[in-house]
Formats: sequence, structure tokens, C-alpha cells
Amino acid sequence: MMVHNHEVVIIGAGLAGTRAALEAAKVADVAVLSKIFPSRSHSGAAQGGMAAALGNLDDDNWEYHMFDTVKGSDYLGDQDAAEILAKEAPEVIYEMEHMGAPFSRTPEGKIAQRKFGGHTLNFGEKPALRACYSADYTGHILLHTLFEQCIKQGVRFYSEYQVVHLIVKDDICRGVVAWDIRNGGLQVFRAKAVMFASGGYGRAYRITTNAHANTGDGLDLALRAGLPLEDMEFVQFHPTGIYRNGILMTEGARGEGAYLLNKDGERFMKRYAPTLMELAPRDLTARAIQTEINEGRGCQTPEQKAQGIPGDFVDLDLSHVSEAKLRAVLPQIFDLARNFAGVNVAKEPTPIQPTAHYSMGGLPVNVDGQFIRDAKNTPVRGLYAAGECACVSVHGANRLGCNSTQDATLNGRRTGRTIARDVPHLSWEDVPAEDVKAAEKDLDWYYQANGSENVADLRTRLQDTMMVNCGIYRNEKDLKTQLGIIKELQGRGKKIGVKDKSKCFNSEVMEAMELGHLLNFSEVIVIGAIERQESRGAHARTDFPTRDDAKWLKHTLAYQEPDGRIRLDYKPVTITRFQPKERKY
Amino acid sequence: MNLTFKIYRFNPESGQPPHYQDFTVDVKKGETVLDVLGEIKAHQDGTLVYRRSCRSGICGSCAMQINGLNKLACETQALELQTATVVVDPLPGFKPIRDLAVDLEPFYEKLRSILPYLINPDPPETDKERYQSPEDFAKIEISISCILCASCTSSCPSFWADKSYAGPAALVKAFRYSYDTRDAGLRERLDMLDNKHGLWRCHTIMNCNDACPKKIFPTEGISFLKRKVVENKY
Amino acid sequence: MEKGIGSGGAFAWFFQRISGAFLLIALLAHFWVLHYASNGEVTFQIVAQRLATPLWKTIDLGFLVFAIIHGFNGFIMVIHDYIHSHNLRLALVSLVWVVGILIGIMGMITIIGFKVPVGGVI
Amino acid sequence: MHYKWKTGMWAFVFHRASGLALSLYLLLHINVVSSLYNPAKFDNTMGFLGSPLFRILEIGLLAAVLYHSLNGIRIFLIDFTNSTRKHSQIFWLLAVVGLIIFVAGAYPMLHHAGIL
Repeated sequence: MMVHNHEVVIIGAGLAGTRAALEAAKVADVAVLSKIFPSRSHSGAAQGGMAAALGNLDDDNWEYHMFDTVKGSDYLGDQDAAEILAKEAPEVIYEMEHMGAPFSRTPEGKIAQRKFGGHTLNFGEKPALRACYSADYTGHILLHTLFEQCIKQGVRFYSEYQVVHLIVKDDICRGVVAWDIRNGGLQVFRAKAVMFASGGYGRAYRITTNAHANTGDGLDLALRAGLPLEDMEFVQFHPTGIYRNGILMTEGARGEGAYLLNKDGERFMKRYAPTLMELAPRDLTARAIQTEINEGRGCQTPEQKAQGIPGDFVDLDLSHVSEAKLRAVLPQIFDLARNFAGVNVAKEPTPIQPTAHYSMGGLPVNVDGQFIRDAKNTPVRGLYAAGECACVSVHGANRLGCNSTQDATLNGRRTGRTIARDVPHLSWEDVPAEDVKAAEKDLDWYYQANGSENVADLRTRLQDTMMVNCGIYRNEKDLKTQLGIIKELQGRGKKIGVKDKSKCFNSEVMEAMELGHLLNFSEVIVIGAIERQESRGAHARTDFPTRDDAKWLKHTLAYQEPDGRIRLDYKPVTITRFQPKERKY
Repeated sequence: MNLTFKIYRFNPESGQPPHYQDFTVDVKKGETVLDVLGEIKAHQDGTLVYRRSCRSGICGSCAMQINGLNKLACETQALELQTATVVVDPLPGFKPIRDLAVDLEPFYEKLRSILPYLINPDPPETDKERYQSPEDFAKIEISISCILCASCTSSCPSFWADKSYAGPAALVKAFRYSYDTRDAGLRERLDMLDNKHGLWRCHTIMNCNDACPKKIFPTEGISFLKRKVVENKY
Repeated sequence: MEKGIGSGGAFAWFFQRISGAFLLIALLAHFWVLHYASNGEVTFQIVAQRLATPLWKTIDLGFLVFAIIHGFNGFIMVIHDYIHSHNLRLALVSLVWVVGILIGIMGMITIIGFKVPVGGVI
Repeated sequence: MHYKWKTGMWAFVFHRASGLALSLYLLLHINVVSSLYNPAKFDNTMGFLGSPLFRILEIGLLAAVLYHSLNGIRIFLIDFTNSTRKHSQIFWLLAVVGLIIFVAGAYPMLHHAGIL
């Protein structure tokens, strides 16, 4: 088997991965592995902006940003991490700008900033102009700028390599085994430092903004290696996904003045967040929309109207904003609304529904990006993570809009620097033969799978039921039903059939592998959600409708025991400046 | 509505030459060509290979030739094509790897060759941005939306004829940086592009403008660069 | 980026456009004189009358040179598009140059060397 | 390969084809004109070329020259006046202009040839 030796191996080439690579490559030999081409990473789909208290257009400062982040997290976010995010964010923005990122500008030539949900001035007084943006493809320009910087610096990319096994022995990470998708061979990547930047897990849901590639592979690889996952039950639903396919309509639309309307044409947000209205944080807005739909005030399609079925979407209305302004600041949503909803946003409202968007939970790391394996914050030697796959935890129970691009870039940079600092002190470790054998055995299993179950059908069933039973609103009964369904699907997953036996670009085996990951970590989401008997941020339990700080102001850690059982543990939340209080907007 | 999808099939391991295979799919309003490919892969033939990721037109994975034109499968409504048979081919001009997936390494090679990054020897102030007027930003705005899907380069007859030609995508990127007011690398890039495989292989055939899913009009940027080279030299 | 034969291509591109514009004007004149001002007949007498004046000599000379370079430059562009073997390309481009120069000389001799025959133009 | 041909592609291919044809014609033309040193020979050749057959071929020459000139104008506009987005409209506008000139030019030519 081919063995590569790179001092640093980074898995994933989105904002976090490429930003870390730029730092680490200054002192070490870095390889970036990605299952798709780097420029295809899902960071590029971020539309609205990147938060930083530059104060280019108002009197912003980092303390407001930190407060909003902590309050937005429903006080589950670790405040040391939130402080770092708010303080370092302006520096990270300037650095991106200096690298060449083309931001939209104010009339005097500074970086332009817009309003975003939950971002306020003076601790909640009024909306802040904090999101730095480039029209409505901010993630795209950030991703491409970093990718191009990697080209400049000569970072080595292994594109279309799927990591299939994480090699951890004696609490030391020694590298990974990856599958070369184009040629079908397994290759060992021996490394002193391995970093996950493998993105989120939105594909566990049917209606999602996430790319097909976002199957949370990195999370499951860690779980299988005996390492914990943190706060997996917190899945953010973005309020405005295009009806039926969940494609993102940026929060920037509401930042530029869009209204949310129910079937009576009422701006219903006034009943949920009288101060911030449509600019309330995402968890609150998504719940408001879902409540309108559940209580029969959703808008109806003509067919639904004719048949007297209650509607299951609401309208996002931009028709009162001038078309010239929309073309200037939100050009992309014209195409999205036209191609995927058949709507001209300048003239008519777009039908939208909440859509699974962001994974607050993930691989537990400390503020330096080192992977931690337990409630006592013990780092795993040579293992790091940043970006959506990681849980620092900045976002706690609910992330604020445009904090994710900042989190990925900023913590990618921090983690890259930590790796650069650590690499000289890390040594080359042997790769145990049993790890390689295990990876080979796994891959062979997929090639020989000749059962009768259909991978796509199992995946669809998982996504549909997760949506219904573990979506915006949850309760114990539905969650337990869902756990049963996942167990059943895991059983059926052992009897799948894979027709394609080719070595070359076998995407059928790839999808089967991804299904395995989805089924595995979905169980963790559901178990974490069953246990957490409170409502906090994105986790809204109808049977426990209030936040319970006495019992639940703590992070969930989930481990997979060798027998496959999920074991939970808990970890305290770091609280420094802001004591938890009631969350109102 | 039942549509026939005539899809290009090729697997180097099968020993068979490339051929077309027909699939009949019941297509509903609102379904894209990518949705249809997904349906075929899920329920008719799992061995069908194509690239996809974001399915919302921003990642560029699913560029392919649909009814003779390069498009993103995820943005193409199948019924709006208004043909009973939809012909799906891989991007022309690149080596097919398998079915609809082609070898894009040459494409990235071209991109790397044109110095696709900001060149500015003057170190900026660390605690503030470089200023740029909204008008100057507007000049490059359309070109920054390029998603590197390769539709343009793959549609270019000059590229079909000369595989060393930089191609519209790389040239758009060169334009994007050269016309950024913060960049000082114009001369360096123009030296690179004034070349038998550079700008001058563009004969304004215009296929790239039709193929670009982001409506960037690469020819416009290429014309700018051509004039700039001439201005600088004569 | 790999360099092709010779450097650049900027001059060829620019010249093609400038010479094209000139040729368009010259061509209009040429056609006018040939087919409309002269009733459509091309005889020695008519051509000789025209060629005898220094102004027409200059115009025709410019026309000749620009037409040849424009045409053969076009040929060379096509060769650069489709021929990628270095040696073959060198050979073909050289051939085009040689033919171009020969035919150019031939044309120049005709125009410059033209003298009104003894007896003058009637 | 069966890429769909759009206006720009047709315009390009015809431009190439007419350009190559005109270059070859130029070779021939210079060759013919070089017989000017001998008035008798020149008139002889011209007489031969004045036959109806060559008159008709000459109409082909007119078409090639017209096409190459007008599309040349289009290329010039694209390259120097940022007309990329309007290239197709320019093409059809010039096509109409070209057709009118062609008819206006071909009629007297055929007339002289005694065909009309």
C-alpha cells in the first residue's frame, strides 16, 4: 500500500482547512485531503457575510459582538471562545482583505457591512451593521481567495481523496487511511499532526441547505476511533430555505429589509420578536415560522388551496425593496429564486420554509484547536479540528448568522498556528498494521455488499424521519420513535447491495460509505436530544419548553463504546463575563 | 412526463468503448437534470457516475453538456429543455475518467499558471483595510463570481484545438486580479499572457459567454486584457 | 505557461485589426473604380491609365502589402491554432512567409515597374 | 463531439473560410495582374476572365469579401468597443446590411455579364 509522509494532514479544503494550511505550511510540509475539488467546498455556499465589529458604519465594538454571540448561543457557548472570536474577528477580516478578498465597499472605500440576525449594538438595543460581505456570495469569495493563496504558497492538495480511517493509538494520532476515489486504491497518510476541517452534517435531514457532500464523515471517523462528539443534538434550522428543496435564501435578504409574511399577509415576527422583528436570531425565527405553519397560518400553493389543505410554507417578501438595490447587493438570490422557485424576487414573494443548515455540535476542541477527549479537557496528541465539524464551542445551542464564516476562518487560522507551534515537538509514529487491515476490510465489505437493501432508499428514509421526529420541535415520544427507526436502518444498512465493482471513480461505494456515517452520528444526535430535557437554542422540546440552567447548562459528550452503544458524558460551560439570563429580542 | 435521457457511458475497466445508454424517467415540474441523474443512480443504475455537491449552482461540480450545450445540471430544469430526449455528455475537451466525470487537472493547471492571487509588494497597514471605491469594486464584481465549473473553457473551440491554451476561465481570473485596484501584478501577468497559448488564441467565438452559468461574459475580460497588452507595448 | 514559437502575438493581433480596417477602405475604392466608375470592363487601357499616376501607384502598393500581410497573418494564426508539433509548425509558418514574400515582390514589380508603353495611353 | 453551434461559432467559421479563400484568390489575382507588362497578354487574360463563368465566380468573390469585411467590422467592435454582449445582434444587423449590398452589387455584375 502506498504510504505518504506529510508532517501535517488536513482533511477538508473549505475555509477552515485552507486557512489552517496557509499557517501550517509556513513551517511544515502540509497535505490537504478533500473528497471534492477544493473550490467545491461548501464554505463557498455561505452568502450573507462574515461578522466582525469593524464599526465601519456604526459604533460597534467587540464586546457587543461577544455578548450577542453568547446570548445567541442561549448561554451554552463557551465564553472564552466567544471572546476570542469577537476580539480577533476584525484582524481576520483585514487579513482576508489584504490577501485580496473582494469585499463590497462603503462610499468612502471601506469594507461595507450589513445587518444580520441577532447582531446588536449596546447589548441588544438595536440592530448592528456587523456583517462584512461581498454581494451575496461572501463565502464564495473567501473560499476562492484562500484557495488561491494556497496555490501561491504551493500547498499540496489531494483532491477526490476520501478519508476512510483515522489512526489513533495510545492517545496519539498517527495519520489517516484515505481512499483515492479516482483509482480506487487505499493510501496511508502518515502524519505528525492531523486536522479535521471536514464540515457539517446537514445531510442527515431531508430539507437542508447543505451540499450532497456534507455527510459528516469526519465526525463519524472520530467517533469510530473511540473519540467523543460534543453537543450533537444542536442542529440549526435556517429560517429561509426555498420551499421543498431547502436551498438557502440568505439571511442577508432580511438584513436588507425583507419581510416574513403568513397567509394573511401579516408580518408575524412582531408577535415573536418585537424589537428585532425579521432580524431575530435563527432559532427563534425558524420556530416562529414553524409555529405559524403548525397553527394553520402557513401560505398555501394553489393546489393546497383548491384541496383545502393547510399550507406548509411562508413568504419571504422583497418586493418593497428597489430592484436596483437588490441587483447590487443580492444578485445571486435572483438566480436562486428563479431557478429553484420560479420566482422573480423583485416582484413577488419567495415561498420559504425552515431548512437544516448548520451543525453547532461536532468534534470537541479547545480554543487552540486541539482535540480534547474528555470532560477534563485532555488533548489528544497530534489531533486538531476547526470549522463546522468542530465544537469550540463558540455557537453553543444556536449560532448567529455570519458567525460561521468567521469561526471557520478565525479558528482555522488559530489551529494552523497551533499546529505550526506543535509540529517541531511532535514525532513520527508508527502506523499499526491492524489499522491498515481494518480499513482494507471495511472497503472490501462495501465492494462485496450484495444484499437487497437500496442505499438511496435508506438514506431518504433517514432524512425524512429525522426531519419529522428530530427537527425544529422535538418531544420524547417522537425522538424515541426516531431512535427505533435509526436502529432499524442500521440493521438494514448491513444488508445493502452495491452493484458497481469498479475501482475507477466508484461513487456508489462512496454513497454507501456516506450512508454508514449518516446512520452512525444520527443516533448520537437523537440520543443527545432525548437526554437533554430542556429547551435551549436550536433544541426545542415541546415536553420541556423552558431552559433549565440548573440541570442543563453543560455540554454533551458522546462516545461510541466498542460494542456500538452510545455513552453520554457532560462537560461544564465556560462562563466569564456574561451570566445566563432570559433571552428576549 | 416521461423523458428519455440519453447518457454518455464510459468505464475504462469494462473494455467497452464509450456509448450512450437510454434511461426513461418520469420527470415532474421543478425537477432539475441533476435530480433526474440522482433518480437514475438511486433506482435504475447505481453505476452511473457524475460529480455533484451543492446542487444550488455555487460549487461548480455538476457542469456537463446537456443537449449540446455546457450547463450546470443542478440549475437546468429538465422540462424547460422542451425535448423528449435529453442528451447528456461529459464536458468536451477534457479526458473522460468515467461516464460524466472528466479529468480537470489540466483546467486547474491553467488556473495556477496565470498567478491567480493578489500581487502587491507594498505591505498594507495591519489594522485596517486597503481602500477601494464601490465603482472600482463594481469593475471586478462580475468576474469574482466565477465558480471554476470549467463550462467556458470546455466550450471553447480554441481550447479543443490547442490544449495548451489558457482558456476563458483562467483568463477571467487574470482579468479579475489585474483590474483589482489593490493589485500591482498587471505587467507580470500580461507578460505571461502575451503568448501563443495565451490571450491570442481567443478568436471571440463566444461559446464561453453562452456556457457561463454566472453570465460573466469571459470575452469581455479577455478583450480588456488584449487591449491592455497592446497599450503597454505600442 | 508554455511559450509558443516566437514571442507574443500581440502585434499580429493588433496589426490584423488595423490592416483590416485599412483594407476595408481600400477595397471599397478598388471595387468602385473597377466595377462602377468603369462600366465593368477591365482592359489594359483602363488599368494602365490608373496605374500611371503616382497616387494610384501608392494606393495600390499599400493595398498589396497590407492584403498580403493580413491574409498570410491569418494563415499563420490558423496554423498556430491547429498545429502543435514544433517542427511542423515552424516549417508551415516559414512556407507561408516565403510564399508571401515572393508574391509580394511579384506584385511590387508589377506596380512599381509599370511604365506607360511607348505611344502613351490613348 | 456535437457541441451546438450558435451565432458566434458560425460567424467564426465563415470568417476563417472566407479569409482562407480570399488569401488564395489574392495569390491568383497578383499572378494575373503581373501580366500587365504585356498589354496584349493582359487583355487576352482579362477577356478570358470576363466570360460569364468567371463573372459568376466573381459574385462568389463579392460574397466572400462582403462577409469577411462586415464580420471584420463586428470583430473590431467586439475587441475595441466592449460589444461582447451585443455580438449576436451586431451579427444579424450586419447580415441585413450585407445582403442589401450583395444584391446591389451582384445585379450590375450579372447585368454586365449579359446574364440579366
